[in-house]
Amino acid sequence: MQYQSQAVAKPYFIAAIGLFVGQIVFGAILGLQYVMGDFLFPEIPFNVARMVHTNLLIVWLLFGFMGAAYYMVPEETETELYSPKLALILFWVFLAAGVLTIIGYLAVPYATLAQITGNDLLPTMGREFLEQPTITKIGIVIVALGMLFNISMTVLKGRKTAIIMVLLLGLWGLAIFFLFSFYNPENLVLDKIFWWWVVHLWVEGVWELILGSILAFVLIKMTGVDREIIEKWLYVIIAMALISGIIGTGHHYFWIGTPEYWQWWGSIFSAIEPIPFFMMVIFAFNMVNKRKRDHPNKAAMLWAMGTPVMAFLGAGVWGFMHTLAPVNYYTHGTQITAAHGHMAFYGAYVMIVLAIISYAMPLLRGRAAGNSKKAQIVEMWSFWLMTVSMVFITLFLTGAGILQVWLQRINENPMGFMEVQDKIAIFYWMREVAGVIFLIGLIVYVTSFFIGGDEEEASS
Amino acid sequence: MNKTTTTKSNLRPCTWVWLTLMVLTLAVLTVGQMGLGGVTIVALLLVSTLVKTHIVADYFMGLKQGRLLWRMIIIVYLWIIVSMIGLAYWLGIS
Amino acid sequence: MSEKFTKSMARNIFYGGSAFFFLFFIALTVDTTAKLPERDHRENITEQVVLGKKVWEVNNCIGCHTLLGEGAYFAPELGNVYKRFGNSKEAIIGFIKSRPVDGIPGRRSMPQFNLSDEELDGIAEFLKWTSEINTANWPPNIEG
Amino acid sequence: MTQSHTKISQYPPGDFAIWIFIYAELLVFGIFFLSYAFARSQNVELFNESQLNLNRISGAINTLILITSSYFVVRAVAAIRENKSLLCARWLLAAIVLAGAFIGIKLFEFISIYSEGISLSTNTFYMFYLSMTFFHFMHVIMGMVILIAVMLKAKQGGYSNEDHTGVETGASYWHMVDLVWIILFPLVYVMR
Repeated sequence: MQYQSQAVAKPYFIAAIGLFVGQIVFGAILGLQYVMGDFLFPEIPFNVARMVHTNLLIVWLLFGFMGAAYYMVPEETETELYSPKLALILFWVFLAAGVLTIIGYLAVPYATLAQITGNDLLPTMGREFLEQPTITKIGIVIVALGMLFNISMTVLKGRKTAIIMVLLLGLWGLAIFFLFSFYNPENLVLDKIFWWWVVHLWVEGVWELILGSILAFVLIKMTGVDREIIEKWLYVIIAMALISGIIGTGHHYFWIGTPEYWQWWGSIFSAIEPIPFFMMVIFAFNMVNKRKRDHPNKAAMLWAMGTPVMAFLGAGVWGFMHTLAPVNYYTHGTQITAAHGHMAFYGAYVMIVLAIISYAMPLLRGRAAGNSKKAQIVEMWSFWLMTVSMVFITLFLTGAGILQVWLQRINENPMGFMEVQDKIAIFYWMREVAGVIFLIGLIVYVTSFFIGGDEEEASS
Repeated sequence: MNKTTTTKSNLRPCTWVWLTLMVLTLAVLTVGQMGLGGVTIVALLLVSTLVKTHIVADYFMGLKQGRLLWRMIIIVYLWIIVSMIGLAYWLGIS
Repeated sequence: MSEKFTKSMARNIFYGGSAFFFLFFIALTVDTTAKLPERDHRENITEQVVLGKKVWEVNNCIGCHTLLGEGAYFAPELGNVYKRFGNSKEAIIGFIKSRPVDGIPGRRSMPQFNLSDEELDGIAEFLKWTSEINTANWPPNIEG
Repeated sequence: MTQSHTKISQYPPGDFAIWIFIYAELLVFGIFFLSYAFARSQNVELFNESQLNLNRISGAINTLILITSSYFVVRAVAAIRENKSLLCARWLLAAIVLAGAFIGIKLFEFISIYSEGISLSTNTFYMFYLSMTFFHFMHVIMGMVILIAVMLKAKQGGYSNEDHTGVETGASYWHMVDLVWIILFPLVYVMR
């Protein structure tokens, strides 16, 4: 750690990991509810558990992104953070808002929550991923603006590297596109169109800028390759990501009442969406081959290398599999989508946050470069447990999805939804087993933070 | 000195390319105005398109000099596009 | 001789290309919203439909069901449920009303939301309106 | 000199970053062309009938304009290789004027189509015709912006025979815009 103010990243990372654990616990509950429909009913119905699962994911990733920003900005701009105090205040505000919201989901029926938080004044609740009460949404905007003010001021007074400009652009985009969550027209079709301006333009737009800049930062630090080369490729990759991804939004405009030309526009542009991910894989491995030093933090290296590979598989391959309109006609809204969503989110965003945590945490804890060998080995075990079980979750959900599409949509005598769900229960059981292994992997991951031993020396 | 002569000798083929492109375009227009269609006409149009794009890539874009790879990407691309269009038109007939 | 593959050119392409394609996306979106009235039949959005959408939202129905294919995949698609239930609002209302409070042993069950008659009518009207949106022939069959 | 020679053979003319962009753009246009061709094979009559409604003459004139504009850009590159900055800027200006003419004619075409009440949603043929030509139209505008930037810099003597990568970069992009139109014109306006 070169700058004192980088220390504010630490609580953000710790909170991220804590909420991650919560997310996975609820994921396991959901998986069980798929096969034991009355599990925890009516105390925690499926919709509540799912809301907790997805909202925790978003919130902990945001904690991770913010922590990454607070860690990276001082080091890149070569100046202390504008206001470390503000960063800490915002941390507590965001954590309190997040925890209170989750408690609200679990403690009272959703309709009651809507009522007591004044949803009638500005109705924004009850839409997928944007279930947060309106006041929580306002809180998110305030926290985001506070953070943006803080890091923008820091960047203004310091060195402006490409990595930091891309990160800043990504974070600003994140805040700006979130504003569309306040637009909730009475017309469902319009609602859906602009709902995607948050969801798609986040995960297949501005979040990719954040992903790219964190990956570039970690690669510079770990491989010692020339900044010029890494930043050049960063620009090329994110250019490809936005060129394909922005109009690629069209792959969500096939069947929601939008004009039919989107079937062409959406298909054509999302067909090239895997390219930036493929370039990212080539890029990351090339940089590692050209490395000028062997960084002692092998675990962080593993996460950093795993990110592009899993992002390419999850977002690129699994996305492409069902993105073309004629295929999507049959797969839209089935377990295929769930399969893609799981691996894409894990590969692209979970892993990059874990990569920066793995790189930064030892330094934040005052260690020279990396954790002890023992701790790193445990962390690498958790990498493989989580990654491999995620691959299996994805495969089982894909199997469930293919069978579902066949029985419910393509078959000459289509079966009803619930009947099909019974037929594919075996896949859900296997998914649940893989999910439990993922949870074990996560426990191993958390354990790795408590393993001492001789820490690694910084390399020469 | 050397440089100037290369430039001059590069320019002359480009002028010819320009004239060829103009003539071929007028030919395409004539075909269109006569409302012609069918296998032979489509084949001729595709060949002329291939020729035109080929010389734009080689001379205007200057891909003829330099590494073969960059040129081949475009050439292979053009062949694929043109032949696939031909295939699609053929499918449309049968 | 200057460098032949420069960071500044890559940066220009990133900013220029992104802005270009974003503007294009906005142009398409403008065209889409202009064309929308023919497809969403917004003239049929009555007060009941508006209330129905609100009931849909504050009970987090999307947390289990899909609507036009978006949502959770735990319970049936509802974009065409009006048609699946034989073009009957009563069937929808009857189904929602009859959900057991304690669920069904061993099986998935929709919670009992204790909706008022007005709310029930709203949600049924909302689902009826939704089933009439021109969705390019999706879903492939009545099962959703 | 030797160094610049090896560099030239290493990469195509211009900054390599633009070539990544060019290849990506060609890919998008290529998928569009093939989508058009295969969509047509499903519905030959509709495509043939709608095609007759297009203004072939203005399409051909626009082709001639773009080709000539491209040739002017070739002359501009040749000029800067001989260290003639002002001549280079003048050729670029001529190319830009032609690009403006292209845009004018294309706008006229769009307006007459629009006044017939035709839009992206009219039928599959018009969906493709409007999508592809408008997409290309936007590229012409972007190419114009690039050429203007290059011209202004050339005017101020910002390039030389030793260092003119910027001119080549703009030229390469402009030739790509031309290349795409050379395929687009016969495909959409003529082939039946």
